[in-house]
Amino acid sequence: MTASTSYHPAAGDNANHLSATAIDIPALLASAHHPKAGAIVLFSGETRDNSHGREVSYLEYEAQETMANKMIADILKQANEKWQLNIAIAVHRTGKVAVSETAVVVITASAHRSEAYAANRFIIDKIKHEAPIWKCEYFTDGSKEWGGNCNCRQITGDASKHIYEFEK
Amino acid sequence: MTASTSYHPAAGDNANHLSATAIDIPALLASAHHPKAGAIVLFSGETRDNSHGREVSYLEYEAQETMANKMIADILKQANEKWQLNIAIAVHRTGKVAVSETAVVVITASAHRSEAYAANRFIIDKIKHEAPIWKCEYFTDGSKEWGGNCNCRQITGDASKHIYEFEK
Amino acid sequence: MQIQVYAILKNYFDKDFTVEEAVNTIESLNTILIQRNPSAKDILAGCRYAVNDNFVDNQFQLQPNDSIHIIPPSSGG
Amino acid sequence: MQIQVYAILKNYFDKDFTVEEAVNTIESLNTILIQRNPSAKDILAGCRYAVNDNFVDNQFQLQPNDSIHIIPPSSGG
Repeated sequence: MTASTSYHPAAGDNANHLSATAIDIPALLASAHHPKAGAIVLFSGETRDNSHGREVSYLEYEAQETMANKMIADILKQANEKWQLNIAIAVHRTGKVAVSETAVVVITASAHRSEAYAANRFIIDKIKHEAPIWKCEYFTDGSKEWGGNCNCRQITGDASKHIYEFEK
Repeated sequence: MTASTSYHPAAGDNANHLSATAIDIPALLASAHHPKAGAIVLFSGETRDNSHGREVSYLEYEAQETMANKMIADILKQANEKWQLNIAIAVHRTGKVAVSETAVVVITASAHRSEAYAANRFIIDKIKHEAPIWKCEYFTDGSKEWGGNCNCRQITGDASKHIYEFEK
Repeated sequence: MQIQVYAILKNYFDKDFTVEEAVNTIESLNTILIQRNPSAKDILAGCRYAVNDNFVDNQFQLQPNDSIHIIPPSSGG
Repeated sequence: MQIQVYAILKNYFDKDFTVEEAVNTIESLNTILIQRNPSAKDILAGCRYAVNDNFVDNQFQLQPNDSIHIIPPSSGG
């Protein structure tokens, strides 16, 4: 997984940004060092033990995989063009993700830290709003719920227009 | 190092925030999971192979250790009070740090991602401006230079007043 | 015409199913789906349609062999 | 009085050294240090003094056994 999940501007993006098994964060991080990069920022989105006041047992993620993969690759490309990153990596889980396990990881590396932070935030916000990936929450009381949808359309009136946190 | 570098609000801070040997990032990250935390952000500041157009061989960090340790602990405490973090970890290297090695790591965990990003940025900016830690750059041409000083005093007129990047 | 739905839409339709009626546009397909399950109307209004892995608008002209995916709002991360 | 300096100040003074002259304040200590090495004047102007691990101002009253650290601007990270 290590080499194939990074975005290397010169090589284009043939990476697989979805993983049906646990994401190996130390391996990804080890692959993110770069002699021109003074700053690496890693974001790990993890399952919380609670949601809307209810006790969560685990999450399960579903994706339209070909579209999600292509869209994440495109988001990394946009980030790279905007901030000239040395490294941009993103992997999202599918399937069952237990409490405290990683559902999504984003790693960015750049010469200075402002760019690495900004690009990281841009990538995760875009993935969360745009990529066709869905979370189903399984609660300890046995119930389940498809949840936490992006509802920007109610504000923007257009399903392809989002209000990104990084713009706030 | 793992347990002793985190800031646990309940326990106070008896951690050692300086390390004379390589920082074990996977171990720190493994210690940063928390069932109430949906977001973990990690920043790793690493030695670049160049500085001001010159080729860097390695860096060497010196610290006034008792003060630096106390100040980093205090910065983590401030961040925790401001953002109610689940985890706040910071470790800065002393001694020789090779290209692509980590000089400083900051890890923050919180329920939602905005707080983890903001707190992480706050902590690293504060450490860089305030903690009595100094970098000496060793260049491949054999020369060396104490460098990259915080020069906020030239703007603020007060050595204890800084212009932090997170405020910009 | 082969339809595939995801996430919350699976509470309203089979994951994969076929529409045999002649439909020319996404709009007419949407009408048929609401006829099949009127309770899905509000949910469908928040979804986007993709044909051959590209998002399309309501006036998109469908071919009989198109593979159509109905994409609810994202809830990844 | 025991003085310890760091980083770039080591280009101007020994890392550890003693000031035998009677000095009451940081300000008078600073004057003595500039006399010892006039080329350190500008550098010292950008530094802060710490006594027993706390930053102090120029008027701080020194005791003969105080341990004094001279702290250049940070360049960590």
